[in-house]
Amino acid sequence: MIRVQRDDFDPGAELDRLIAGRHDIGGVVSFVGLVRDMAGGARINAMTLEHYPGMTEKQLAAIEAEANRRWPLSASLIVHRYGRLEPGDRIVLVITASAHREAAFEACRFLIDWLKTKAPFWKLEDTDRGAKWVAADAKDDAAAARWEER
Amino acid sequence: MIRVQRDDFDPGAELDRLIAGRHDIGGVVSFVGLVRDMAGGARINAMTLEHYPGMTEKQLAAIEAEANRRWPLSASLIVHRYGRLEPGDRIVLVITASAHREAAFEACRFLIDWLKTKAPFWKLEDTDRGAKWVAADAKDDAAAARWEER
Amino acid sequence: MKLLYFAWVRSRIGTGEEALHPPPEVRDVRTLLEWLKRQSPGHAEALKDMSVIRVAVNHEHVSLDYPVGPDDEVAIFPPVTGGSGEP
Amino acid sequence: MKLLYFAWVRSRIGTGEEALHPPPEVRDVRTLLEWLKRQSPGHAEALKDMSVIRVAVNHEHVSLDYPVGPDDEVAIFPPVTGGSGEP
Repeated sequence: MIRVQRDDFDPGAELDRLIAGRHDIGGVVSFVGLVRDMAGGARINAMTLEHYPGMTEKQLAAIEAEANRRWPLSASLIVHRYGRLEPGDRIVLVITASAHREAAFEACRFLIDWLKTKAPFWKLEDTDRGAKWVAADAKDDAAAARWEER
Repeated sequence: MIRVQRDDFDPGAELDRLIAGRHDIGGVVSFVGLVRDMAGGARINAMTLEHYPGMTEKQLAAIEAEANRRWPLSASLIVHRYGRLEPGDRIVLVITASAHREAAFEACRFLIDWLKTKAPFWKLEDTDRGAKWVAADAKDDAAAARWEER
Repeated sequence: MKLLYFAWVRSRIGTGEEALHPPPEVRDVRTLLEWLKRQSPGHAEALKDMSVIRVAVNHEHVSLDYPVGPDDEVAIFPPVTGGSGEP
Repeated sequence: MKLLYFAWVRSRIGTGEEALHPPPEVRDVRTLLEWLKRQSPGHAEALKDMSVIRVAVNHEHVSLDYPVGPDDEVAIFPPVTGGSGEP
């Protein structure tokens, strides 16, 4: 399942709902991404996430389907926020559940690596040095490239 | 922080408490281990986790300290249950928080791999073929061996 | 043709969305971008460094030689920076 | 010496804890285990396959040549199987 929303999410409630009544799941891995108060030496007051409605949902659904194709997942969830966020606020949630912990770990990391390089979101940081669009990080491209199938 | 307890835990509440008020955390990885209803082709009715009080706490604290030595973690938590558990019940929770998602993922996986091979817990499965002590899995030893420092 | 702009491409062009009617010689993403640059100083400024320009046609990431036509929705934006707040 | 047994070592020996006074020739884990095997048929049964026996002295995993004395807490158990329920 995927969701793109302005509102906050509750990681514990999402996890409970995702695996409710399931007795075939051995391990659940969750990733919560948060807004940090520092970036590149500048203090962050807030961050605004812009996205491309329509394309975002398609991309997240495609990435989730790809993870389910690659690993034997029992359940998965991606929730991504947009709009104005402050330090400490949650940005993104990825949950992967599987009979086996290895599949859950790998799939969760795959999803967050791809989200950072493929999902159409852009971050505008409001720092003590002014507002600035965040540039893509070569480290993220490298992390995503690890998952390219040859 | 580490805890060994008979009672259930609430992964969402634990996560909230662990990172409350922190603005320096970029990513939080959580692992929840659950009781499955099948093991080796047999149906599980329940599972009883025995442990070695005193040694368990020392081992968990040592493993957590080792993870904090290896990765730049902002916060970490291990909660492990003992006693009688049924399919779908939570067994173990590992949470690792860091400025960087890679450190959080690596440390979380390191901790659960080590818990399975070093922490003094033993599982007695009550299956439809009778009660049986679970044998150690060579796959778990291999997973833990990945983390040996050379 | 429906054009969408995001992030600093949007702010440099000055709008997030416009309907344009490129001439027939605009057949693919490359010729579209070259034509767009000539539409205003804002367009020229936004599209001057093609190494940081990404394009999606009808919600799919595409390369410069991808064909475009009058009924397409074409989005132009910088490399994406979603996911978590960690570096 | 305080002896603790866990999992099927405990159930085969028939108790989880006992205080024993091994003779002076018991100096390390290896000689302790050999001596314990002679204490009862249950001890012999529990300790017959040493490949699946693990020992901790005063809460630390140790090997067969680790020294033991009268004031030690020695725990004997099978390989651990904690962590999650997944295989």
